[in-house]
Amino acid sequence: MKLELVDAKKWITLFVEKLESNQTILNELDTAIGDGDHGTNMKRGAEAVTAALEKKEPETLADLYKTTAFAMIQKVGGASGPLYGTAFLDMSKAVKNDDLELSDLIQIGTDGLKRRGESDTGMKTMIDVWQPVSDALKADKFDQSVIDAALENVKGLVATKGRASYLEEKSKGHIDPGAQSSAYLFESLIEVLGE
Amino acid sequence: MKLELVDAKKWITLFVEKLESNQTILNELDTAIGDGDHGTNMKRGAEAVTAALEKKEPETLADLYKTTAFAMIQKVGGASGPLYGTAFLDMSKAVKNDDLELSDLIQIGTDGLKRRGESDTGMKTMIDVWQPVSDALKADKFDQSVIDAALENVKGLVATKGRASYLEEKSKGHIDPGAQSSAYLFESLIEVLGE
Amino acid sequence: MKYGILIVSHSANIAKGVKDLIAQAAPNLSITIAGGTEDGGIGSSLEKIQQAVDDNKGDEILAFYDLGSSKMNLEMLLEMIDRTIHKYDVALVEGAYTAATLAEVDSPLTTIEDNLKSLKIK
Amino acid sequence: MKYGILIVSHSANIAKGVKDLIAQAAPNLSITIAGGTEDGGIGSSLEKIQQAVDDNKGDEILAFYDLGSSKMNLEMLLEMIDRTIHKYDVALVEGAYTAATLAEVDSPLTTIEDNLKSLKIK
Ligand SMILES: Nc1ncnc2c1ncn2[C@@H]1O[C@H](COP(=O)(O)OP(=O)(O)O)[C@@H](O)[C@H]1O
Ligand SMILES: Nc1ncnc2c1ncn2[C@@H]1O[C@H](COP(=O)(O)OP(=O)(O)O)[C@@H](O)[C@H]1O
Ligand SMILES: [Mg+2]
Ligand SMILES: [Mg+2]
Ligand SMILES: [Mg+2]
Ligand SMILES: [Mg+2]
Repeated sequence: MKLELVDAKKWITLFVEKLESNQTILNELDTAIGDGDHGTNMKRGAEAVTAALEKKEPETLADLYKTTAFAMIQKVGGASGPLYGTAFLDMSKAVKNDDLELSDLIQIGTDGLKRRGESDTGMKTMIDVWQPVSDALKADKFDQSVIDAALENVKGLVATKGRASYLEEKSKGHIDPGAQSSAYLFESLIEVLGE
Repeated sequence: MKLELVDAKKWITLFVEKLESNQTILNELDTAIGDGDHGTNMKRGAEAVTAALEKKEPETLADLYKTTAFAMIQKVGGASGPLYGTAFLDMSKAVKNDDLELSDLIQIGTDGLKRRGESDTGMKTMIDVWQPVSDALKADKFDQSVIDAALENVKGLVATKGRASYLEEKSKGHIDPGAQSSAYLFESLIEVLGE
Repeated sequence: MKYGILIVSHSANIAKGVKDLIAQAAPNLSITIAGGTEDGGIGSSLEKIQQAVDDNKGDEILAFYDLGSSKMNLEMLLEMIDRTIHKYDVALVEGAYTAATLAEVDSPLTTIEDNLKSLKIK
Repeated sequence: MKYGILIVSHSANIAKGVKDLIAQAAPNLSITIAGGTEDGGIGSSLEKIQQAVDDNKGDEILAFYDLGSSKMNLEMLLEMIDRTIHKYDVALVEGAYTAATLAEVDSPLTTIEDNLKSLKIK
C-alpha cells in the first residue's frame, strides 16, 4: 500500500486539526509526567505546518513531508520538535523512492525517532505508538485497535527517556503525551485510509 | 604576645588602607588565575569595614573582629568573603579568652579558613600565608621575610582549591590573589608590632 | 509542601532561569533563589541567601549551588540558622531539575537523594 | 581563538547567566548562547542555536546543553552543518565553566576533555 499526494495532504491536515483541538488534553497529559507544554508545543507546530502549506502548495510527497518537518522543527520548541521533525525529514528523503510502501515509510519515521531520541520501544515515548503502527501496517492489520492497544500499553510503562523518566515508578499509570499526539497522527491516517 | 585593642584597631585600619590602594594589583593577580575580581571584592569589603568601624567604635577585641567579619561577609561577594569572614568571626569568639596569645589567635583564624574552604596548606590559597605566619608567631620569628617566603612558595604551587584549581599546572608561577591580600593583612600586623 | 528548593548561583540570571525551568515541571513547589552579589554583579551574597531561605515555604529545603563562594556562603548560613536544609554537591541545573520533579510528586527524600547520587560532581 | 563556547539552554536566563559567569573568568573567548524558544518561552529553538553557531568566532566550538530538546536540537544542527562542534554530555554550568577556564589559557583539547570527564552526567 502507498499513499498518494492528495491523501497524504489530507493526512497532515487532519493531524493538524486534531492537534489544534486537543491542545488542552495534551497539556494535561504532559502536566502529569512532564512540564505541561506538549499541547502548546504541538499547537504551535500545527499552526506553522498550516501556514507553510498555505504559503506554498507542496508538489510532491517529499515536499509535503519536508515542509511538515521544517515547520515542526522551527516552531514546536520542545523535544517533540526535533523528534517529529526528524521522523518527517527522514520520511521526506525516503519517499523519493517511488516504490516505498506506507509501512516502510512509517518504519523509517520510527527509526528517525529512535535515532534522534537515542531511544527505543518500551521507554514510554511516542515510539511506543509509531512502532506498533508500523508493525501492523507491515502485517496489513492496521486499525484503531492497534492505536488503542498501544496507548493502553504505554500507560503501564515506566518511562526511561524524556522528562517523565525523572519520575521513575511514578510515571506509571499515565499516558505519555507524545504517544497521545502520535495517536492523533495515526488516527488521522486511518481516516484517510478508510475513505 | 598579645595585641591590645588600640593596636588591633591600627592593624585593621592599615589592612583596609592597603586593600584600597592595591585593588588593581589584586585584580590583576586574580585575572591571571581566577576571575579578576579579588581586588574589587576586597575593596568593597574594606570600605564596609571602615564604614562599620566609623558607625560604632568597637569597645573590645571581640567587637572589632566581629565587625570586621560581618562587613567582609556582607560585602565582599567572592569566596574571600566567607573565608576572611569565618577567620575573623572565629577569632572574635576566641579572643574573649583574655589569655589568648596572638599566635593562637592567628592559628584560630587559619583553622577557620581551613574549615570554611575545606582546604589546607599547599593548595595555593590564602592559607599558605596564614599558616606560615601563625607558625612563625608561635616560634617568635615573625617578620617580613616570613611573608616574602610564603608568597614565593605560593607562587610555585599548583592550585587544588578555588578557581585557580581549574587551571591545574597552568596555575603555577602566579601568586594567588588571596595569598597576596593576606600578605597585606600580615604586613599591617608587622607595622603595628614594630612600633 | 514538604520540600522547597533553594538555588544559589553566582549569577542572578542563572538563578532566575533555573527557577523558570524547574517551576514549569514543578509548579507547586516553593522555589526561592539567591543569585549574584548584592549590587547585581557576579558573585554571592549571604544576605540574599538568607532572604531566599526565609522566603522558602518548604518544611525542609533542598539546596543547590554552582561554585566556590555560593557553597561557602550557603554553609556559613547553615551554621547560623536552624532550619533543615539539605545541601547537594551536584550539577546545579540538572540536580535542581531532578529534585524538583521528584519533590513535586511527593517522592520521599531517599528517592530524591538516590536520584541525585549520579549527579554528584563536586 | 582556537575554541569558542556554545551554551544551549531551555531558558534564556540560564544561557545568559552562564555566559556572564564564564566570561568573567574567560574574557577573551567567543561565547555564544541559545536560550529558550523563539518567542522567549522555556524550550529550545534550532534557529537560535544556528545563529549562536554562526556568531561564534572559535575555530572549533565546545558545546554544552541542559536537557532533552536542547540536546536533540543541537544534534539536529550538527547533522546539518559542517563546522567542528564538540558536544559534551556534562553538567551545563560546571562543565562550561571548566572548559572556558582552560580554553582561555590555550589548553589543548585533550586537557579540556580530561577535565570534563568527571562532570559527565548525561
Ligand atoms: N528521548 C526521547 N525519545 C523518544 N521520544 C521522546 C524522547 N524524549 C521525549 N520524547 C517524547 O516527547 C514528548 C514530550 O514532548 P514535549 O512536551 O513537546 O517536549 P519537552 O519534554 O521538551 O517539553 C514525550 O511525551 C515523549 O513522547
Ligand atoms: N576553598 C578555598 N580554601 C581556601 N582559600 C580559598 C578557597 N577558595 C578560594 N580561596 C581563596 O580566595 C581567593 C579568591 O577570592 P575572590 O577572588 O574574592 O573570590 P572568587 O574566587 O569567588 O572570585 C583565592 O585567591 C584563594 O586565596
Ligand atoms: Mg513538555
Ligand atoms: Mg517543554
Ligand atoms: Mg575572584
Ligand atoms: Mg568572583
